[in-house]
Amino acid sequence: MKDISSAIQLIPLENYVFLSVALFSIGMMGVLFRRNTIAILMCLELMFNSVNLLLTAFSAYHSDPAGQVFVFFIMIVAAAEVAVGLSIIVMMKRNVDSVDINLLNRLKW
Amino acid sequence: MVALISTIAWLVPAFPLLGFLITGLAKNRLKNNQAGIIASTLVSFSFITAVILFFSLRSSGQDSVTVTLFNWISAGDLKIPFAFLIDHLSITMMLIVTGVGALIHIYSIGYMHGDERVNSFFAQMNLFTFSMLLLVMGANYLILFIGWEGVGFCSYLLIGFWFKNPAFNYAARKAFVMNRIGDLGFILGIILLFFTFKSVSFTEVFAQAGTLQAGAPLITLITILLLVGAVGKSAQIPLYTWLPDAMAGPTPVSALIHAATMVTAGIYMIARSSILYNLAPITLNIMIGLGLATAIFAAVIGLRQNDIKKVLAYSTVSQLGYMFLALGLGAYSSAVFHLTTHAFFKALLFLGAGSIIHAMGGEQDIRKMGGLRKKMPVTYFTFLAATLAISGIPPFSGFFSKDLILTKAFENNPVLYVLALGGALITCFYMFRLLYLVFFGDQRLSSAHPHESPRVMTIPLIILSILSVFGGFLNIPELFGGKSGLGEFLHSAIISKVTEELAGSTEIGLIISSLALLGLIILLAYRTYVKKAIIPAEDSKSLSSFSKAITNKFYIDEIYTALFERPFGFLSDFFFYNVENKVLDAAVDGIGTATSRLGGLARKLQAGNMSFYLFAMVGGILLFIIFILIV
Amino acid sequence: MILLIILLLPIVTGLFLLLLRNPATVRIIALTSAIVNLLITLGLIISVPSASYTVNWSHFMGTQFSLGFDGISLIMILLTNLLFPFIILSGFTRAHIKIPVLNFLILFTQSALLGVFLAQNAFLFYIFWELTLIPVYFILLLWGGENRRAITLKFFIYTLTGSLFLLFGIIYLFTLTPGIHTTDFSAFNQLHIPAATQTWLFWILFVAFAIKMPVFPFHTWQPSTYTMASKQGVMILAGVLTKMGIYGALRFLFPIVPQGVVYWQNTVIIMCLIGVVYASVIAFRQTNIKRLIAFSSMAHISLMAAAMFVLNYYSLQGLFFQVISHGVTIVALFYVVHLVQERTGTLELPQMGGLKHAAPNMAILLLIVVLGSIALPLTAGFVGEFLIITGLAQFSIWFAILGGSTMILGAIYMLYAYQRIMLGDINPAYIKVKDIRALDFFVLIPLIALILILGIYPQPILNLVEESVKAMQNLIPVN
Amino acid sequence: MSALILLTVFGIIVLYLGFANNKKILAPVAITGLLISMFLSIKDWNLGSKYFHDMMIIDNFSIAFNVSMVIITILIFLFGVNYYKRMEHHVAEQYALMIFALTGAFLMTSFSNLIMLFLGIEILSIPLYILAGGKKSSFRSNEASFKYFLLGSFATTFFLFGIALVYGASATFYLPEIKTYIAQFNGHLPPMLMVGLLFILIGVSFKVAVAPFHFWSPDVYEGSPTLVTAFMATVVKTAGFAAFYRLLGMGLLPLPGPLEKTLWVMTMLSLLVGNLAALRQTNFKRLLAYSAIVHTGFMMLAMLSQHDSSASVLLYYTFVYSLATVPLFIIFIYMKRASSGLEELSIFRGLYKQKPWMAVFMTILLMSLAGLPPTAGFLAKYRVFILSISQGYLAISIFAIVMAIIGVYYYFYVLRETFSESDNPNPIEISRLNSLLIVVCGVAVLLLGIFVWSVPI
Repeated sequence: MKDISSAIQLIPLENYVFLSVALFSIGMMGVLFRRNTIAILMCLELMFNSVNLLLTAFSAYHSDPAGQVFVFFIMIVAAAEVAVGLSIIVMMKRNVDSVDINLLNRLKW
Repeated sequence: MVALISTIAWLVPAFPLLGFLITGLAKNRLKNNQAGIIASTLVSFSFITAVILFFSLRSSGQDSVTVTLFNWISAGDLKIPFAFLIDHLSITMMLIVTGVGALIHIYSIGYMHGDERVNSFFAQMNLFTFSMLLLVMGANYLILFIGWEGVGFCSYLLIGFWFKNPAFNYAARKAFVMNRIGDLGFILGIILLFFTFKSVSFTEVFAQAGTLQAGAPLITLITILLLVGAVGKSAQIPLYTWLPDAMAGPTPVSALIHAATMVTAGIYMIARSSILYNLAPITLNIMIGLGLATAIFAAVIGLRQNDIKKVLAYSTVSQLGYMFLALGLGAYSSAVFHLTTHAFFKALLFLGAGSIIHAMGGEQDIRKMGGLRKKMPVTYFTFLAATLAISGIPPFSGFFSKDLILTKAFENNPVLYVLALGGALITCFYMFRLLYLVFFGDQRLSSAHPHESPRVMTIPLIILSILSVFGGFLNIPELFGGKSGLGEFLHSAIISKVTEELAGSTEIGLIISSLALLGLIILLAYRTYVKKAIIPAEDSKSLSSFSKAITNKFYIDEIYTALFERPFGFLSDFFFYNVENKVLDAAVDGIGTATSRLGGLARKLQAGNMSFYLFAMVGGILLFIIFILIV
Repeated sequence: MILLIILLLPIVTGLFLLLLRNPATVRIIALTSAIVNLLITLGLIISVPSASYTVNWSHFMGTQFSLGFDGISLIMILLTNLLFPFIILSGFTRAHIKIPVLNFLILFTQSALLGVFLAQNAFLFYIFWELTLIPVYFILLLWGGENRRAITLKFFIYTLTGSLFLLFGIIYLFTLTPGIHTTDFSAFNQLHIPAATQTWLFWILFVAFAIKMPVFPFHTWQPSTYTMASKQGVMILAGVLTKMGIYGALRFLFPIVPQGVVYWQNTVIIMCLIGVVYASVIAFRQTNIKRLIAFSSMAHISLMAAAMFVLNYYSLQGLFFQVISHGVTIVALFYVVHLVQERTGTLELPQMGGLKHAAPNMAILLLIVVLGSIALPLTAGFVGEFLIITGLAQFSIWFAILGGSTMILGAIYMLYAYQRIMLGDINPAYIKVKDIRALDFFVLIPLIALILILGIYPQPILNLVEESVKAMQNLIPVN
Repeated sequence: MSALILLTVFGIIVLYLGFANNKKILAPVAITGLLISMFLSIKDWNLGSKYFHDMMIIDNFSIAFNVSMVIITILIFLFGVNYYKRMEHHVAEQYALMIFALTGAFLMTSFSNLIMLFLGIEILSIPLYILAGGKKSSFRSNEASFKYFLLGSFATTFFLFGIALVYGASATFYLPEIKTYIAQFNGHLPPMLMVGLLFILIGVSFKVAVAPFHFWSPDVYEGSPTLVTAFMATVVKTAGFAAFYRLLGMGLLPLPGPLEKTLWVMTMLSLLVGNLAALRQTNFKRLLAYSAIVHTGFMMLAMLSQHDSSASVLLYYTFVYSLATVPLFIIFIYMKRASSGLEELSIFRGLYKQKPWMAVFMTILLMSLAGLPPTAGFLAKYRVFILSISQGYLAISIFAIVMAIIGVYYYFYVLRETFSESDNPNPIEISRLNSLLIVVCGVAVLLLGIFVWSVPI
């Protein structure tokens, strides 16, 4: 455990932060600009994972396991969420035969 | 005796009030002449009571008796009892009001006979008498004001008595509103009096008046405000135009209200306040100017009027002007004297005119009359007596009263005398013009069948003519060996200004010259309207611009309409359509509409588009990040 | 305890009425309740010098359910209980649907109004203040005339706007009270608020009252609301609801923000007097008789408001007298106007005329009420207006002239309206119009008698408020 | 704690009862479970027990909120008895999911660790995503569900990112520790911590639908089945605010200046945007959604005016608000049925004519939402204003008052429709149970407004 921690600490913390921010931003951009809901879901997953990465890095730097425990929770929840999301998409596909996000605009004003 | 006075004083106004209640409440039950008889009887009772009061007061040896009925308003310093003041002035007025009033009531039984609303008529007449009595009997300015407004209201009712006619209703409203303009001044004057003296009771105010400096701005302001009230009520320039229009009412109304009593209320009030006015020379001068101007102006208009009642109306305005002149000269008791004689002869003239109109079947245009002398002898002779009286021919009553005023004018300033005399001459001319046109020559309206009026109408005429002839003897000046009876009698209530007496010779000279002029004028009128039998032109005929102006009453009504009535209407419309609707309400609604519009926009923000929501969210987050990092 | 009875009697009766079906029974019970309440009030005035009822409401917020009265409240309570029997009685004519609901709402209003006048606690006051709006809103909405939906909503929102600012003011004052915060008036009255705060707090508090009265620029809800309101609705509105504004201002402004009052005194008086002239002038050209009377009422109320801010002995005496007199007169006036409307089917003056031929008695009654409204001496209106103008004159003669102009202008438009309705040639459309009936006599004769009796013998009312007026007048330093 | 466990158990029981194919027993069982867990909750009053290494602290605050949410849920379930009558399948899942969501809500009221908060939020949200899409064949329901899901997850990622950043700075998830950590900076926080806190706040704000993160709520409210909407508008909002308050009260107060300002801006935006958009709204469910945003603004006002009684006010406000909202949805659903599925405001026409008493209670409920006395809604607003004014936020209070005035407009617009004549009067039938429910809520709103002023927590 210690070794892993120290190995992780070899790389400066900023790099982890920058990386996860970059990942997070890429995911965000994906969510913002993609029209296919499946792709959006994947981008969301990317955002979750960037958070996981960040938490793990911090956890290592602080030598505190809580962060990594949290990562597990996040993974579980994210999985559940994706499951629900996918099923909603399936339902949508059944209803309108499309997974284009811009079709979802009947509820407005 | 004082106890007697205190006991019965309230009966004087109570009788007509009772009459009002009976005839008013039972108006659907009373038949034929019942209402008229009840009303006349009660006013006569009132008169009898007033006579008893008169003698009681003389024998009591007191100048005045205050009778308090109950406390009307009592708030802080403002204590206003419902009280009557019985003194020489008020008793004089009471006698005139009830006496002349009773005669006119009796006359009305005949005149109004057959009118479907005769019961209402008598109810209103009684209410008027009641108010007028309150006015003259009130022991303080506020009780006076009750009567003051009350008579105005009754006048409104009676002018618009024949309410089918919109013009009559308009005249009635005009009278009331113009009176109200005066009343506002009056009430403000009363309020100022109250703040100055902490009382509005006559006795207390006059007792303290001496403490004020003569000519102080405050007292001038107060007297001017009171004057505004009097100007409205007594139809002086500039508030006189309602009076000629008020002739829309039945003729007895014109006789009682618009000649004998109500319009003289202003004179009474100022005479009552003589002590205050003596302290305000500026106001007195204003009154001289107003009175003289009104006297002449109205007389000039009277020259070319062809409606018998209009002529008399302008004549009333003119005579009231004389009274104002007398007031302005500080000769208050002379004004009251003229008021008294005027009450007699002007009531007589109106009643005579009523008799004529009655006989002519409602025709009021003197151009269509003529030759009535033989058909209506009683009316003719009584009318003649009144005409002589108003023209100031000795020894008729008008001579004494008018001469007194003229003399006072001369004492003040000969120019005033000349002007006043000029007015008197014009009066003489139009009165004789009227007389000649109506009674002389041939009958010009073939359709009418004039006849003498019934006795119930002629007897009051005769009584009034006796009063008109001999009324002057109430106050024979020392010059003719009299004792100025009325003047002396009123002396306890009115403090006239002391002026330098004219020498007896000057006075006689003046009288003779004026009489000569009067004679000339009568001759001139005779030549014009009897000898040459000139009938005034039809309305449509073209006239010289000046006589056209006179015929149209100098366009004063039109000017008032253009100056006040129309702009008021415009203002009303402007306020309502432009200010109220387009600014104030629009502002309120505008806030609502604007919010609602914004609401519409805010709704559109919720576009339903997922991408937009996501962008908005990210945008919001970014903005907040920037915000917290900068701040 | 007696106060609690006065307060609750109407609403309890009202709730009971909802269980009934027979209109006649409902009306009679409602009327009886109103009369009983009036009698209790009169008994209270005659016999009880002071009474109060207090229970702790919430320790936590320092709020008590406390009722009480002084001369000012008594006048208002008297007015309310005096007018409501007539308001209920006047509903005996036409067969409305849902009579129980209507009478319930009317009695509800009565209770709420009494609550406003009895409350000794600002929070309680505010509750009742808002509570009056609710039943009135429904009376207007359910029984109103043309275009009622939009107008009632505007009325409601407009008046509520003011109220919410008042709420802000109350809470602000609450936070200023020392120790455990409280909303009792007695605590508010002892606050010493800095002058600078008072100058803005004045408006926060005043706006609600200004709208309710209404005072000049805040009046635009009023004419249209009056015009479309039903008979009883407009009687409540014009007769009593407007007086709430006056009462509120007296309760809040003078004792709590005296320096604010002094600071704004002239401004407000001028606003009010502008209102007097403005409303009077507008009234002249109105063709709808109810709108005309609405403006006339505004003129009168503005004069009363001016009197309130002049705040001297005479103006206050006049104000309270006028509260009663205006209430009685305006209720009678609207009653007659509605009689006319029921007979002719119109409110437009140009379509009327000549009604007097067919209905002479109605004409006479209308005339007397009109006289009361234009303050002819020996009617109640005169005593009030005279005292008010006296008070104004003590402050400034110019204000007295402006205020007094209502004497002239009032005569102009009221007599014009009277003439348009009643006088003129026989109108063929209205030949068969019925004159007044027994019910109308029952409503109008007592009201008219009141107008005259108060005009001839005003002393009881003047004495009733004497003490309060003296206390009130000392609240503000003489400038 | 036992309450929470019991709730979970009952959720599973209800889920399994679905196999029994007996709809009638579902609601009674679910309600029994709720009642029992409520009593168990109340039993813990004043105990202040801590669980899972202090990650959960069940104190009076959480108990009060839990009880309030359970009561509202019971109301909704009672509503559901009639609402689900027409539904053939998967009724058990509906109840079960709501119970699960309630478990999440319980977590949200009692966390003291950010992990617990996250879990609570997610346990609350995921069932809701499903519930929102409950009408499987309805495209609108589908859309609502997806919008809620996508925006919700998106917000969650930010929330998590925020937690990660805070963790990076402070090395802990425990709120009290974070509090002490922040305190040492004396108001001048390093940017990473600041951004982290901001993200956390935004994540929670999203859940309670504070502007500008409110965009999901009108659409989701409209599209979801009405019963779910009622649940979201009441229980979810209550839970969200409980969490928000706990987050602030236990950890973040006093907030660093910029963050506090941010929250104020969000408060004012909520009041403004919600009100304006509601003004011209014609769909009743959307109207209530916007109105909910406005109420969020008021609750934020109460929360940000930091005072000892803030929590009590917040509880009172949320409870009273929920108590008025649920029956409104009930009336709405009957009106909707009577007008063949329309959701416009005009469907309320004729209610007064046909069901005068329902109209009366509708009046009381709307008045309560509008904040007029003598309803509890007034008292709630009154207390909010007392807080904000006594804390010296005068300008914002005035602003809020102006907003309250605008609010009255649209509530009374609805009211006006209720008392108008209908063009097309279909018979309105309200089941006895639901009528009773409406009456009870209406009376409660009145009595609370008159007699109950606060709950000591």
